[in-house]
Amino acid sequence: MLLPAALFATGLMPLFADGGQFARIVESLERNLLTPIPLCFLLGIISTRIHGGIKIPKELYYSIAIFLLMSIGFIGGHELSHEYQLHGVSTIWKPALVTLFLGCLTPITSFVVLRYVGGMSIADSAGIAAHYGSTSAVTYAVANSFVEQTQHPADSFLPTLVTLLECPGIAIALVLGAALSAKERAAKAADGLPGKPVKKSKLGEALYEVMTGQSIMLMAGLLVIGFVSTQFMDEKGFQPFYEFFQSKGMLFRGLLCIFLLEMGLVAGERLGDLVKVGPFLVAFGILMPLVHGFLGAWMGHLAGLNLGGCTVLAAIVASASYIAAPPAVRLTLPEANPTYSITAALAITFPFNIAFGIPIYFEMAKWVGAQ
Amino acid sequence: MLLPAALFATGLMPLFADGGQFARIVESLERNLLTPIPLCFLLGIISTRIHGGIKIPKELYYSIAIFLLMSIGFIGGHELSHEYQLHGVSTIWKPALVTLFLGCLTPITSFVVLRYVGGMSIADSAGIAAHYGSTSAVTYAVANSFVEQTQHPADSFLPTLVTLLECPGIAIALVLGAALSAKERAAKAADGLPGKPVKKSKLGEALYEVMTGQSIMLMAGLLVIGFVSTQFMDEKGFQPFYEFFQSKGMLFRGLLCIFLLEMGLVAGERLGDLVKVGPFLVAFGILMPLVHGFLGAWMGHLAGLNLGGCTVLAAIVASASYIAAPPAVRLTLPEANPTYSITAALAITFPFNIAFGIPIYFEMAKWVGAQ
Amino acid sequence: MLLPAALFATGLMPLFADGGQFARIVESLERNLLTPIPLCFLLGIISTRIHGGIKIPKELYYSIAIFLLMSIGFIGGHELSHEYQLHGVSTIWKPALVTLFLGCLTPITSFVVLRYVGGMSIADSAGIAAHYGSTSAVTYAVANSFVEQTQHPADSFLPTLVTLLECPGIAIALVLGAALSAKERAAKAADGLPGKPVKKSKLGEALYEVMTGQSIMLMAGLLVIGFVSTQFMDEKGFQPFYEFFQSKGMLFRGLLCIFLLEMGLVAGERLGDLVKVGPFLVAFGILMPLVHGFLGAWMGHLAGLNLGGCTVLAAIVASASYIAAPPAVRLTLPEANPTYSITAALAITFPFNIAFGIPIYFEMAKWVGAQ
Amino acid sequence: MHLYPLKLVTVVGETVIMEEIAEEVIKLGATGFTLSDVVGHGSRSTRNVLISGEAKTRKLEVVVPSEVAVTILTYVSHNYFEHYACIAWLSDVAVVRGDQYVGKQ
Amino acid sequence: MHLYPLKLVTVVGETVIMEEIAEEVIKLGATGFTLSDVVGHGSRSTRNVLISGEAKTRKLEVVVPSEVAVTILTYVSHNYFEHYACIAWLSDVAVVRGDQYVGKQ
Amino acid sequence: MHLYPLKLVTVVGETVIMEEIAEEVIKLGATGFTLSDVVGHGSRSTRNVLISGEAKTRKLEVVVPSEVAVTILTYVSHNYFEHYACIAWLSDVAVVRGDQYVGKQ
Ligand SMILES: Nc1ncnc2c1ncn2[C@@H]1O[C@H](COP(=O)(O)O)[C@@H](O)[C@H]1O
Ligand SMILES: Nc1ncnc2c1ncn2[C@@H]1O[C@H](COP(=O)(O)O)[C@@H](O)[C@H]1O
Ligand SMILES: Nc1ncnc2c1ncn2[C@@H]1O[C@H](COP(=O)(O)O)[C@@H](O)[C@H]1O
Ligand code: NA
Ligand code: NA
Ligand code: NA
Repeated sequence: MLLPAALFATGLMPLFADGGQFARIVESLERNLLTPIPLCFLLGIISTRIHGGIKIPKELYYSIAIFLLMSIGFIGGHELSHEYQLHGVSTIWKPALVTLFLGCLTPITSFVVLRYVGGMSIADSAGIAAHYGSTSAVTYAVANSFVEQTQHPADSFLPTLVTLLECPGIAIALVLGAALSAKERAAKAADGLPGKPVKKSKLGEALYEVMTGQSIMLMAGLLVIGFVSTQFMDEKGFQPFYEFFQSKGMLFRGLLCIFLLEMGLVAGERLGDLVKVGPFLVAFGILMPLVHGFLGAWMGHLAGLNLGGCTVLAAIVASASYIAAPPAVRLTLPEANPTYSITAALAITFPFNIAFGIPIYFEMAKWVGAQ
Repeated sequence: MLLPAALFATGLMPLFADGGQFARIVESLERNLLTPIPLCFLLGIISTRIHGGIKIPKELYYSIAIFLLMSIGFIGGHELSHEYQLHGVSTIWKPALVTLFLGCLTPITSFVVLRYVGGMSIADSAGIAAHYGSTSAVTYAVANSFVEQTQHPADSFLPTLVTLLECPGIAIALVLGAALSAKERAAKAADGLPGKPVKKSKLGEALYEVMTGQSIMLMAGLLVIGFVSTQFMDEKGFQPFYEFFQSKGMLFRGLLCIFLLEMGLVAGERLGDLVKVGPFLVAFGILMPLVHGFLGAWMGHLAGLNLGGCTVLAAIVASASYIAAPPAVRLTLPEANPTYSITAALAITFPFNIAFGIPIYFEMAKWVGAQ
Repeated sequence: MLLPAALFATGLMPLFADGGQFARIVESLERNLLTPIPLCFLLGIISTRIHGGIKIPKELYYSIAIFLLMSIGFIGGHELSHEYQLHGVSTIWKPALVTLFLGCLTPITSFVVLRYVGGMSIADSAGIAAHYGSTSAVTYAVANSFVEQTQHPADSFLPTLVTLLECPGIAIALVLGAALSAKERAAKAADGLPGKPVKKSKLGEALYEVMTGQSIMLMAGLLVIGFVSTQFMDEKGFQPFYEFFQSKGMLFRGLLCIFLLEMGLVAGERLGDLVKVGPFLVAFGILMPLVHGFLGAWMGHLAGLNLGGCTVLAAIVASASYIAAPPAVRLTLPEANPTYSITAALAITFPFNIAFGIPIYFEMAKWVGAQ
Repeated sequence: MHLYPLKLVTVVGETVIMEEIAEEVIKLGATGFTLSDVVGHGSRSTRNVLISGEAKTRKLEVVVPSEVAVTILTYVSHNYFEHYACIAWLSDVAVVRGDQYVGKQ
Repeated sequence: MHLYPLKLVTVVGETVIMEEIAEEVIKLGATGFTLSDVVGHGSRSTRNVLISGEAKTRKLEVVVPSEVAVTILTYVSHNYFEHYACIAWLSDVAVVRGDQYVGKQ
Repeated sequence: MHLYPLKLVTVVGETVIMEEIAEEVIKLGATGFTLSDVVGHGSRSTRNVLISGEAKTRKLEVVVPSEVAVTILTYVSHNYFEHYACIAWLSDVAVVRGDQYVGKQ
């Protein structure tokens, strides 16, 4: 329990360095919380807890997910195209590198904390680390809405960064888990205890599946499509596509409400598992994002991102995947108990980020000097 | 057959009191009928009757239902917030009380007519009464579109009234049915005839399920969300949510077309059951709404609603539920034959209201003096 | 292999008659290809080929199909109503006759080429001919987007023509197939070989099902609804419906992207079957549309269509059905191998039309003199 | 518990034929049936190519007396096995109040 | 292969009662169950009229020891056969590591 | 009616493993299979936590000769029983033109 406290200090300390900070956070929180998106999430949680009747057909949920991913990609490609025409790659390469670096760092910090502070098994540590090393597109969408509402829109190429952040974390955590499990197993076998060999092929397969998974294919694919069609189409022809996918538009915002309602329903069901996962994982699910978020805000600022950009980068670095990571972990590290990772990612970190994290990262970004 | 005639008289008489009334109704009818929403309903009926190939995936139907309920709630909350800022509760409490009163009255009138005029069994009477005591959100939506098209938009807090009207009627009818069945059973048992005891627990469960059902949770939940976010968000941030849910907007109207197409498909299938349910229930399905509608228009006017508001209140009081009521009735009154209630609510009353009822209630509202 | 060559010549020759033609086609291609709709189709193909994770729930695909058909019908009815008010039927009857004529001709040309040039069985020839005699609503939608982007919008009554073109081709091919199969069977039976009799009832049933199928019911039904409500509603009331269904609008264009993504996924799976169907069918799937497209452009011009109209008529005549035709063929000509017809229609002709065909028909239409 | 020995006939095949089979099954003497959407793979699955919002393959389950079971299987195998993707099998079941399902005939 | 002889209980009925039955089945001693959405037709199918996004009919499958199977069927037939559309049957199965499914009781 | 006695193997388990099992089943000698989406509850159902548009649990049915059935069950129980939520059972069926499903091997 020493490290968590240290982590907590690292994460929150800067925020209280000056006096009015806390009041500003509270105000940000209010401005964030009392909007339809987090309120729909809350409604979902309430409905589940009181055994209410709200049910979102899984096809609707899935269809909205597809739309959101396509939209993030398309608008990202469109903005990137403008950025590229104005500045070439000069503004983009540093943030991209920083994002990749954070994508490699966060699964390792997560693993180390889980294994050596929390004393969890190799498989469980690696499994959870895979979730925290990747990112949640919905957290991105909510963070993006937030900064737009505060009149500090993020740099145009943030969707590109989301795409970059999706894979490396999962890959690193899975490889780490597989390698350490194998070592442990070898050690056990030397002690005379039998142990099943890891199927190498499955690891490769799972990594391939992560890299060509729905999220990446849709975001990266539509990014290219948005980029190309911005270059080649005249504005009038482009307009209806832009309106459809537009992340400030009614479809994106409205569908995000319905999506968060469903996420609330699912998270509400998971809340009962909080007892099962124990206090360490609850603390981890709140403090780890604060640390990662701080790193994101700070390094984003170093790489030249604006205030909105730093906030959003912090949010996505702090967020944990609950779409791409679970099946990959389930296939490669079957001994890992999915209840731990899903509960942490979905019932702790996700709601924390939506409700409190994002405004906190916003203040962190201001504090490190982003504008 | 005496009472139906009396009911008929009560319901329609006022309308023919003066001469030009009938012509005005016909004109209203035309203006209502030749618009996409009722025409899509008609297309659905035709498709089913000629065994045409139109099939709406149930997930689409269900998703649209979710959207419509959320939209009614959200826009309702938004309007309520304005109303509240202007007038406090002064304009609202009377209509709310009247709505609750009508919610308690209509299941009883329905039950009495069904049991003592129609001679139906206790279970069947109570089952049907539960449907007619509750309300149909889609009828609300269509009525609302109608009054907006006639340039007489309803008072802003009508969605609140829909929410209030959803539950009490079902609860009263079910309790009535369960109590009377128990009494009858006790009487029979005294006569030496065996009878199964009602499971009390089931009644409680069913009532809880009605009160926390999808319709209520979504409408009431989004009402609160719409109210709160109107208060706390600036207009620009609120705009995309407003556009998405906006009941005059393209999404609401367009999706309502698709929804009514599916309702037409279902109602068309049920038309074949008209023979099974017999002439009494057909008459009931048309006359009862006229009576309830008249009460709605009249008492709405007394409570201070405007012309659009009276029309819409009449329509929702006259409408019968076919979403919340059926499962509740099926669980608590299993002896009730669902063919009766569903056919009456869906194949008689719903189409009647959509096609003829709403314009008639509009004229009724005018006739009682609403403006 | 002689006839295909001849067909090829017939179809393409005109285009190279003058020098700059080829360059213009390339430019048209570029303008067509680098837009979101064909790019999404490409993304779908790529995802399938690399075993990527994109999956569109079939309910979403189906829901979009319903929307597109309703939209084509509704906007068609709306435009037709304006056209009718201005010109009566004077501008429409010739294009309608031409369309019907082409609907009767194309299954026969297809059958003859397949049977006598390709040497395919009667059942297979008739089955494929049924697909090429009918039309693809999505090809219509893409062609329509294309001509609107080139600032040459098609005549307003084109959706009416799509509706007219849907059925006759399937009917003629199925009847042809059934009749010739019966004759062949009779001949074989005379030779002492047994053969099962065709069930006449099934043919009638299948034809009825085609004529009352989803596509026709929705397009024709909404055409009537669009027509009627344009006549009877005031503009303000009509507006939200118009915006919802509007084929230049964001919903239509955006959903078309998602639809084509799914079509790409399906076509990508079918690409593997190209080897199975052999080079003749591949050639047929490209050359037959060119011939039919040329006929469409030319006869459309004779009937008085404008440049956009000729292009779109060419595209729909050239297109092959893959929604209405397959089940009808499967039921009436079970000996026909569906792999042939579906692969040709979906993996050859559809992508060819989307990527290359439409711009080529545009140039053909210019070449025959349409403006 | 009155359990009545009957047969469960299961047919899995292309969607396009399953509704027809379900209707016929009633004519052949079944009192009801249960249909479900499945995803299938078999020797002729390339034939199974409908593109639409519907499942491409469907499963039909019918509880019937032994004679009706044979009639159904004969009907299915005569009419659909040659040209359509489908499989059919039979198993023994003990049905609650099973006499209800002996039906007309 | 350790195969353990157990019973497979299948209940097909109106959606409105199936969740209740599934819960009860666990109380009666089953260790788990499998539910699926189906489309059904039967003698009382006119009773089956819910309109909603859910399937109107559902199938429940439970693997249990013979005694539990009888208890389940008795429960179902006592409570639901009279007023609800449903059918229930029993068949013999051999279950992998089947001793796991004998459960509490 | 030529009815051929074969085995019906049923496996119900987490979606994440079912496609893999279906593919393997073909390698082990089945000529086809039928998959369906179900909702399940079992002793390890907390493991079953994927959130996505897909059903969380799937059912696989395969008609095979007795030896292949045993091979399949052995494969499934060896590879998946320890860490994944799943159940597998076997039953007797009589298959129309069942010799078709004896397949390669
Ligand atoms: N051996 C099998 N076991 C289970 N289902 C099968 C088997 N073979 C075929 N099927 C099912 O029957 C359908 C038609 O099979 P086929 O006629 O072999 O193409 C397939 O789509 C599967 O759903
Ligand atoms: N003979 C049967 N075989 C298979 N399923 C049946 C049969 N009869 C009824 N069912 C199923 O059981 C449900 C209720 O049947 P019933 O109670 O007869 O209306 C139906 O919806 C069917 O899904
Ligand atoms: N006794 C049972 N009867 C029927 N299905 C079961 C049973 N136990 C488990 N299942 C199914 O097998 C899946 C995995 O079960 P388990 O491994 O016990 O968690 C569950 O999700 C159910 O669908
Ligand atoms: Na992360
Ligand atoms: Na009512
Ligand atoms: Na054609």
